[in-house]
Amino acid sequence: MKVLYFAWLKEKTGIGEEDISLPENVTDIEGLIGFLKNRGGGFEKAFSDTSLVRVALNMEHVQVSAAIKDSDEIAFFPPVTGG
Amino acid sequence: MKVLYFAWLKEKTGIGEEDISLPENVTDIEGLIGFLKNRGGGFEKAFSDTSLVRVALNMEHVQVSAAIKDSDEIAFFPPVTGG
Amino acid sequence: MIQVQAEDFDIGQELKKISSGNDGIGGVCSFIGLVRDFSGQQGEDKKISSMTLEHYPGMTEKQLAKIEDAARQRWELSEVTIIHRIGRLAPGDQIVLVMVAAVHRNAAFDGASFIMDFLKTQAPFWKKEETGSGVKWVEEKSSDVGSAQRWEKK
Amino acid sequence: MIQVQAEDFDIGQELKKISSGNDGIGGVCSFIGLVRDFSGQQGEDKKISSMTLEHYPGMTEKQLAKIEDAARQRWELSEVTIIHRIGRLAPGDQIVLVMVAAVHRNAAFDGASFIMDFLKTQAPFWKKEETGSGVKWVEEKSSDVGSAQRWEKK
Repeated sequence: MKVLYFAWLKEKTGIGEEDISLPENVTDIEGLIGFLKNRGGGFEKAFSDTSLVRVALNMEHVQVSAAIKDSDEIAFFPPVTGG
Repeated sequence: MKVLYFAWLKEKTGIGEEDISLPENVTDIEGLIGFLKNRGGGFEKAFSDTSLVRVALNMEHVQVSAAIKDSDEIAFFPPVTGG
Repeated sequence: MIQVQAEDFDIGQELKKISSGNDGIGGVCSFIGLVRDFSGQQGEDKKISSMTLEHYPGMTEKQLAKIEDAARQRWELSEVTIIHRIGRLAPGDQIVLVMVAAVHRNAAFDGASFIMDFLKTQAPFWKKEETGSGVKWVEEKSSDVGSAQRWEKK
Repeated sequence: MIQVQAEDFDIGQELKKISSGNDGIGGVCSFIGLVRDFSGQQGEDKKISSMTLEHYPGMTEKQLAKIEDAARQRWELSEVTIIHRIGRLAPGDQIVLVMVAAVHRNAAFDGASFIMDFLKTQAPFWKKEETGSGVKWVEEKSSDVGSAQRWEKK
């Protein structure tokens, strides 16, 4: 699956985009966040307060309870501030 | 007093502007309208249905009950349709 | 800035006038009214060949200034531009520009909408439409009266 | 027309694009958002030297198209133009243009205001401000969330 990071999540994780295989036992975005946090370092910092993090699944805004599969594109970012 | 006519009131009366002396016994705009109607012809036609006529006294919208004096500027016109 | 003129105007230039050197402005809302190519009067639907705008010089400027003042008392507005054309216009021509700059977006939107509503009901302009069946003064629209009344209820 | 671009835009040209040859349009409401010269973050009031806009390519266009569709379902709109800039901007620079043409004035005003509100809360753009005290990501404004919620109540 493709995972993207924007704004300060990109800065904290140090990457904008990565391809990962859906980890075992992970079925939703909340599970994916747990998996990413376990990497430690920048990832742990980026997801330390998930109330600040917003998620898109295949370019649609979703909640962290959304189910995911290996072919999905998932993006993490702060609340949007355009306009 | 200066009396002005706009849009179809100008067309019906045949004049855009005139200077008249405040007629005797006329104290408000309703009285002035009665005086003008008495001229007959285009004036009678212009004021035949006063529900279609709007009035300004010294460039402010007023009702026909507004009191007038000889130094005033009075304008008659249909409802405005700008913009 | 309030202007009644026969000449056309350019929205880009008007925007530049109010925004250049004024970097505290967050947003600018503009409305442009155009001459439509059909007459919507009394169920008619006739092609318009021209429209002529008459006004009451002096009273127009006075009423527009009052409307601008009322908008500024209601919202915090940085800049207000009102340009209204008079004379003979063709379908597609610009009639009116209302441009409102403000620190906050909704003040700009509401201010411009408020000014348009009262311009429509208070500023002494009259439109005459020329169609295939002759020349006719445009009648007051009840929807314009209703739109202006929205602001009184609040 | 939806466009995400680094280049600046010209409101006059965009107006011409949607209005020329389209004489049935009665009014056009436009909103332009500009880079303000001060940061309003958390009670700060610091001079901004630059602002950088990042976005999520693909999702941005998808979300803006959804917002335009929602507006068109709610009001009868003739034309909609949305242009949003990305990259590095300076105070006074134009960030966004929303332009809505409609037969009826209030549809144009409401449509443009609605699109701006949801652009602010749904379109994946992020602003980073550079001030004398460093570089900082702009935080979400509760007033923007509230402004978008207005439309749900109706």
